[in-house]
Amino acid sequence: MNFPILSSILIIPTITVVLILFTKPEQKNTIRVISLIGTGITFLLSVFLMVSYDRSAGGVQFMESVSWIPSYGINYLMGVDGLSVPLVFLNALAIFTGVMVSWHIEERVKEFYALLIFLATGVFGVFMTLDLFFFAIFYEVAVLPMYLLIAIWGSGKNREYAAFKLTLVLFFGSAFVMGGILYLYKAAGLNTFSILELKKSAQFTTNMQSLLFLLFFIGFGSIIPSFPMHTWSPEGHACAPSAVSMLHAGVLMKLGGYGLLRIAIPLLPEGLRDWALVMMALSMCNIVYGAFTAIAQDDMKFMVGFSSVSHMGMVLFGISTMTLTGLNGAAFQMFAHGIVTALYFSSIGAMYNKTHTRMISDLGGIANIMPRAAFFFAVAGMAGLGLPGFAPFVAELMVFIAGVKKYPLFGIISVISVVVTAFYIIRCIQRVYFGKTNPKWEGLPDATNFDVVPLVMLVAALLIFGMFPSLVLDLLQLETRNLVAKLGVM
Amino acid sequence: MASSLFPYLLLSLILISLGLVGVFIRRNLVIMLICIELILNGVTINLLAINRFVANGHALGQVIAIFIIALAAAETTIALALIFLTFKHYKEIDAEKLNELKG
Amino acid sequence: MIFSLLPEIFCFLMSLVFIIFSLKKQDINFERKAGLILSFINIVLVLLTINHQGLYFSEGYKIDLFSQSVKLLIAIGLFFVFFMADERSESAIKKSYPEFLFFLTSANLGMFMMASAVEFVTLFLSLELSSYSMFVLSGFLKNKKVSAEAGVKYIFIGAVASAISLYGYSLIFGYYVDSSLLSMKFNSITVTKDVMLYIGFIFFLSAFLFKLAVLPFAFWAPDVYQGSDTTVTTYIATVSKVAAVAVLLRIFIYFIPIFESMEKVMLVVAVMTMTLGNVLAVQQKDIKRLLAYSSIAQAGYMMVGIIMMNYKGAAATLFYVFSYLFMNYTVFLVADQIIKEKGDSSIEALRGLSQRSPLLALAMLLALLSLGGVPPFVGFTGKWFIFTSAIDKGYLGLVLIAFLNSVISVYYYLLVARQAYLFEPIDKEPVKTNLFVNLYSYAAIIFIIAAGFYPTLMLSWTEKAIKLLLM
Amino acid sequence: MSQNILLTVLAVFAPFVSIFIIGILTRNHKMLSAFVAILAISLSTVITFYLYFSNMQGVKAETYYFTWLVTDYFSLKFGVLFDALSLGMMIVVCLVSLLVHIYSLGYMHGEKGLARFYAWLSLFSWAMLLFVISPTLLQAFFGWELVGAASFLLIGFWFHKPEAAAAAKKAFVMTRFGDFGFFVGLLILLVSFGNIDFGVLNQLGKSPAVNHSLLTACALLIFMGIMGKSAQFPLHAWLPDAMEGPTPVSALIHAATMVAAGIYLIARAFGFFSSSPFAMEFIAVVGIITSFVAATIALVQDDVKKVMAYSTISQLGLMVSVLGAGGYKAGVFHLFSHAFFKALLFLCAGSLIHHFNTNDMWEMAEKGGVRKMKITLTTLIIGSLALAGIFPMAGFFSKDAIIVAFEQNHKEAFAYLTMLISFMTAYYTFRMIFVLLSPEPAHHHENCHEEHGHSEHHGHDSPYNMTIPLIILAVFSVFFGFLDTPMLGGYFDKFLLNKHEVEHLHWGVMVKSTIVAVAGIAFAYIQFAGKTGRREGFVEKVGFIKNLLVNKYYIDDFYFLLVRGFVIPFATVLNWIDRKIINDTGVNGTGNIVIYSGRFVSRLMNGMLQRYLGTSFAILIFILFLWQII
Amino acid sequence: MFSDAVFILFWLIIVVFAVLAVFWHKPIYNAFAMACSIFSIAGIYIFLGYEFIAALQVLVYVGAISVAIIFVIMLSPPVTVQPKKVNKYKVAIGVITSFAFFVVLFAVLYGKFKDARFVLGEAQGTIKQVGYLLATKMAVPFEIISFILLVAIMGAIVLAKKED
Repeated sequence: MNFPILSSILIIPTITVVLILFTKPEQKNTIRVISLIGTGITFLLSVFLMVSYDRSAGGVQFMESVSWIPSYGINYLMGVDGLSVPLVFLNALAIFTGVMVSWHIEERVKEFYALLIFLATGVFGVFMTLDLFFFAIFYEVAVLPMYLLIAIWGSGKNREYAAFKLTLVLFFGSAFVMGGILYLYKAAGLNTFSILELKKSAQFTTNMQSLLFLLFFIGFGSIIPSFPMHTWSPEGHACAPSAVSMLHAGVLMKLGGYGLLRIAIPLLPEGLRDWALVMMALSMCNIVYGAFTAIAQDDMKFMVGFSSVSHMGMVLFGISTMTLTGLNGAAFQMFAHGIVTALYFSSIGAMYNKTHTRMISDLGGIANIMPRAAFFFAVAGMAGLGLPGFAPFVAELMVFIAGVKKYPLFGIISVISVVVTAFYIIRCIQRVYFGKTNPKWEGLPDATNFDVVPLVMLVAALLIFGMFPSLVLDLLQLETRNLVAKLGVM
Repeated sequence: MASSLFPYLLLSLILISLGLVGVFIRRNLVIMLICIELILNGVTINLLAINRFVANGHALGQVIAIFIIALAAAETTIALALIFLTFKHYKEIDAEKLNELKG
Repeated sequence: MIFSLLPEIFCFLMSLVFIIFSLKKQDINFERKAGLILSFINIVLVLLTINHQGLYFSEGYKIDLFSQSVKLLIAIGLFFVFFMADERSESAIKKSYPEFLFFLTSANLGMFMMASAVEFVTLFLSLELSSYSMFVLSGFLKNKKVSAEAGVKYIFIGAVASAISLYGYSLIFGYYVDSSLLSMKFNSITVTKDVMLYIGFIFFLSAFLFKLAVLPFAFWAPDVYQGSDTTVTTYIATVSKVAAVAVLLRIFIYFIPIFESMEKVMLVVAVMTMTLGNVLAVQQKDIKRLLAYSSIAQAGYMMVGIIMMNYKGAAATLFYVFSYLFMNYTVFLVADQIIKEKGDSSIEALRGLSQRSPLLALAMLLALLSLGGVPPFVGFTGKWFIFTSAIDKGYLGLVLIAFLNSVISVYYYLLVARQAYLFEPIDKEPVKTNLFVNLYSYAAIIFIIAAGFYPTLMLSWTEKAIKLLLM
Repeated sequence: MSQNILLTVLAVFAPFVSIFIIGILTRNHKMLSAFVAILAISLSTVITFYLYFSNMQGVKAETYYFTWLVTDYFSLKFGVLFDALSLGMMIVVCLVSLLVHIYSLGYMHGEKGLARFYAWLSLFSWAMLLFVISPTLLQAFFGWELVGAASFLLIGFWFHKPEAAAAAKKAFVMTRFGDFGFFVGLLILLVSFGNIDFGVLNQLGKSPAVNHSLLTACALLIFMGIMGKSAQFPLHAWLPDAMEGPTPVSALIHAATMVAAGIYLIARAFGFFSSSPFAMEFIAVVGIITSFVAATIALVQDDVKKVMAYSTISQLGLMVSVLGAGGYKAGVFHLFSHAFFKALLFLCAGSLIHHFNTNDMWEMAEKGGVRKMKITLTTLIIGSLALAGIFPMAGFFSKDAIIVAFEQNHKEAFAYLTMLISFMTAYYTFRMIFVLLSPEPAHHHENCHEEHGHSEHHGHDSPYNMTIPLIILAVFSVFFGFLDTPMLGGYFDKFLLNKHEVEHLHWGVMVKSTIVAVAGIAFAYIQFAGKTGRREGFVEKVGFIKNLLVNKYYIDDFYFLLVRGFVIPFATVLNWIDRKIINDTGVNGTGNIVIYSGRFVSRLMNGMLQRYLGTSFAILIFILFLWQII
Repeated sequence: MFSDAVFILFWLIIVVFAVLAVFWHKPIYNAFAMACSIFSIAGIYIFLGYEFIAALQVLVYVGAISVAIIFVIMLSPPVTVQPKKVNKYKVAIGVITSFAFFVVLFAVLYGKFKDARFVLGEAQGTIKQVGYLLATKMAVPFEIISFILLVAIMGAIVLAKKED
């Protein structure tokens, strides 16, 4: 066996967490540096992973398999394919930049970093494991620390409420995921939780697929978040500290889409066919309704939260088209939206650190005093509204192409969101950053050079993957082709 | 009459039902205890009658009956002690007054 | 033979030693140390006999890995509980310290025998032995009103439950004039779908359901947990549940044909239990009361595994009980530190614990989350196994309800955890603890995570035990 | 990859590199950044001119693709389309851009964010060139959106001015609204025909297999984008507001290049549009309406830049209209010539504004000294003459070409309307000139000297880096028109259409249009020349017309109402639904069910021993019955 | 016939005293009624042929338990009887569930045992057998019950003992 790179990606953050726990709480800088080094190594590993993944071979690579619980057919089965490699990279990027973004946090640094990195570990696990048991474990590990992270380090008086709602809705969803996984296990009757095995030899009747898909759809839909269960997301974003919002919107929401693409669709293609219309209808709500609701928000993070709802709707919309382009678009949208939201939240955070308010109506003319923060928000906004050259454009283009082809009317309706998104983003930029500076904010310092580093990294990622989407899309396509083959010629 | 099984079972059933009613509605703890004794007696009757009917030669029913009686004694002892303790605190032995723990 | 029975014999002797202590008042520290040493020897003895097998006392007493594993847990629980009763305990306990230890030990003896008994009378009487000891224990705080109230409630509900249970047995008696579970096990295949038998078994179960605090006999739990001393509560909540689960596992597995016909009924009961526990726990302000409701809910989960009546379900349940003991004990231990310090068992008393004593707070947090079934902690893994066995029988709805229930439970567990983590403490003084508490906390943290992530060792143990039980 | 393609790519990406050099390396050095940007755009310009001169005698169309990404059944590809149209447009873009870059050195002198300004200018140049060379509609959209973003950034360059910020927003959102149509049309085309290049696109209509109503729909949708970008009625309202940006930006983006992108796109996809008669008709009508509306509004504007903005809209409308009428060459020719003289006019206006610190022509006149700015004034008049369409300026020839095109395509009504518009154009242009040339109040002159100590070069002209671009553009404005005359052998036709027969001059049209233009100037002279103080022209004297025009036909109010009265309330209502119904009732409600049911059930737990017993036993009995049920 | 008559008499006495024991409103009378009822139950045991149990019944129940109960009642000073509000819910649920219980089991038992008969006076489980069983198979339970009694005694002492 070669160097176990996947386990290293999992273990290094874990070791970081343990090291942090054994550091004295007073040594704040030590803790920060430990976190930075740990996540930095992970980031490098993930870059290495992305580079060294053999694109011509495709399929699952870097497999590691250890028999774990033999009587339940559970294996410690790690492996990445074209779908997971970019997401691993995304997560590594988000946590690495997240650590830097939260450098300013002074309160209970130790716990904060421990929880933050623990959260990222869970996400890594979800993206890398191929065993449903471990999937379930990591899935909730990724959700769990959110409560404390938001409730302790969050902002606003609603933060506890938001944290509770977030945690509970996500657990509510995961209850369905768990039930689905178990029922899948039973229905397959192979006494294995390995996704690979199940993919290879499990047979499900159409009714069973439909039922199971519904379970997964409810479960993953609540984290994506799909329309009626989306309300946790804007509130959660709004109250969370920047780094947490980044990880949360940037990576955590992707778990839902990833779960659908990883488990539900390859195993239950018939189920998708049954529920595609419902999924499409809900995603329409997400896309259009989310965008319109974002207009009415006064809190910038709320606005970004609703924009996330809108954009994640595109993931669902892409999936519901059941075409290669749609799935590509959905997968790419997950990746691209991750970077954009990370940028959104980190740039809002860079401003919020100084102003301590995010109310659009309170702010104004921030660009005069904090040109850097303003610049990065503008870049994020431009990327978010689908400006060509940035990664999200590619994703939206593919989703819309597939959408217009499959559901012409609804596809066109969903394009309205492009205008609406432009409206609220630009309106926000105008009202927050442009105009005369409120004397209240006069003299606040801009983001420092160090603060800018993570932002620059994210912008670079946005540009690189926007200009050369093939870097990621080729990887994603390795897997989406298989999915489409499973779905059959539609 | 005395040689058919059912009257015995009916008697035991009546005793148990009466005991249960008493336990459910009488507020005096001692009377509740008395009712539990009635239930236990009903059980014993049932057990012995069935034993007599299905397994005449078997002493098991009797042995169990003995144990039940002994258990009842032990139980009464502890229950009375606890009732006594309650009385010391509450100055009465009303089951409905024991409601400091609730919710 | 004698050697296999050493734990029971030792336990008996131990209780006698405490009676002797009670005759002449000793120094409390001496008594405590003696108790700890003795209970530790108890654990060692169980460990020594862990692989013993045999059928004793006219086939009425079975020693196998299953019974010995349960005994090990019970012995460990006793040791833990002894540790909790220290010099900071209530004055009533300190005044009658040897007696207190005596009752714990006698209850323990009863549970030991419950774990091994395969004969009805032995089983029932050992259950009563442990119950009666605990009736006394729950009323032990003589200077407290609530303690007496708890004792009265406990004993009356217990007495009714056991009387009904006896009535049920007397109905079963009409079919099997035998008290050996082993021989009944082989007879039970003949008659199954009979109303009287069904009623008999339902009634018969009530004493055990009472012990496990499952509906219909679950209502005592909150009041008794709240009213009793924390030590006693811990004992009731952890050790006595272990014993009850062991007994129920045995009964269900021995009477599979009968219980299969009422599987769905029992599942309804289990679901009602967990829902009731969770729904009521949400609004609790008192940590002990909250834990009582939570343990009702937990009992509901365990019932699911028990009702499955197969190898996987039983092994999973045993696994869950194993982990449950440690999780629940951890929470109680931490709560006990606070209650002893402040004399206040409300959740608010935990304010700022994470700053006063990060270790305790972390241990409690993990234990709570584990109880709530959050991965990667052991509680999740146990639940996963239980629900896997349930889904094997096709109960998807049940599993969904159970998972949703655990979502509710996460809510109220977080309500507790948030006091510890979110708020500033009133006084920043670290919580006074002793070495044991600290060591235990570390051990619990490691156990909860390690066993959750790598449950294989423990699972294979429980599977082996269940294999022997099924034999 | 041929040499032409390679050079084109180089020309396009020189500004692109400059963005990153400025952004990463030189962002803290103003002059260095400016130097980098100017160097890059000069490189582009030099290359473009080299390309032009090496292909002077007819361009062979070349395309080159590389695959950007492949998905499903089509590959999205980028490429270069090198032909006469793109080369011509590149020349215009590069040249104007270069001149504006240089001009800005003077105009933006001492500006704090100069590095940023040049970065954005580079961004714009890159995006515009990318658009120009695009061989596919998708790439065109790509560039199209990017120029929109650059325009947003440049309009909002002085973001501390609330008006500028609002204008930037308005520009972006309104063009984006148009882009919605473009995007949908593009998507439908992509989905129906794959990612086809313009060559195929233009031939689509000829294929009988293609659904023509679909094509019409697509054409109209794409035209919606053009309406946004090229400021066609009713999506024109952003352009006048966009004048809040720095004047060089207005010259470059909102006069010469970006707003012309729509015209360029129609020209580029001319075959496609003309395959749908209805769409063409629609385009022609919208164009002429726009032109007329804008011209009328321009009659009453006091702000020099606003005058020019409306005149731009008006001219753009003419171009759109003539393209819609089928006059391909006329449209493109006017596009190019208009680019030069309108850029010139704007830069002159910039020079004036720079000098006077005001946009209002009356204030300028009051301050006096216009006459002393010799170069500016001369070039301004040249530009105005070109705009008015006076021989021998570029505008004369290109406008005549439009009228001729209308006539040739049997749209006489349009031709007459064009005459009317050019009358108005001449009128409002020279209204401005005459106002500026008002006799100076002598007393004011001294006051100015005393009060405005800062204006040291009062009475002098703007610096050289501003005037030289003016002169260059003036030269173009004067001589560009001759390209289309038989004097130069109909070079433009030859170059653009590869057509060798020389078109004769249309004397009748020339005479008519000259008369009209001169009449316009004469009217302006009567009303405005030689007087001081504010005065009203003949339009302002009619009350309701004045109101209508001053309020710009109430179109802004309509949009204001649309946003304030519909979009935002709609969003607020949705937000309310989201918070109150979905969140509070739906999501929290579910949670509350648990809590309330807990409260309800907790009545069982009232501490009464006997209730516990009774309930327990009731449940036990229930279980007994349950067996019968299940 | 005679035995039937006596049986019915005992039967009625038991029921009547049981009713009194449950519903009488003076604890001391309740206790007495219970004692009488239990005493008569011993008679029923004799009908069944279990004389030893009957004796034990009399000894333990009447001799010990009843006395203890009466003792406690006597020890506690008379409680001032307040006008008590009847908890209707409690009474209703108690009566209804008990009645349901009675009906269900009556139906079941009647269906099952309505014809079951046995011969009086031929009880074979003798004291000897009981003793044998207690010494062999039931030895462990016997030990346990003794320990239970020990616990009970200890419990009573600990709980009832005066505070020092």
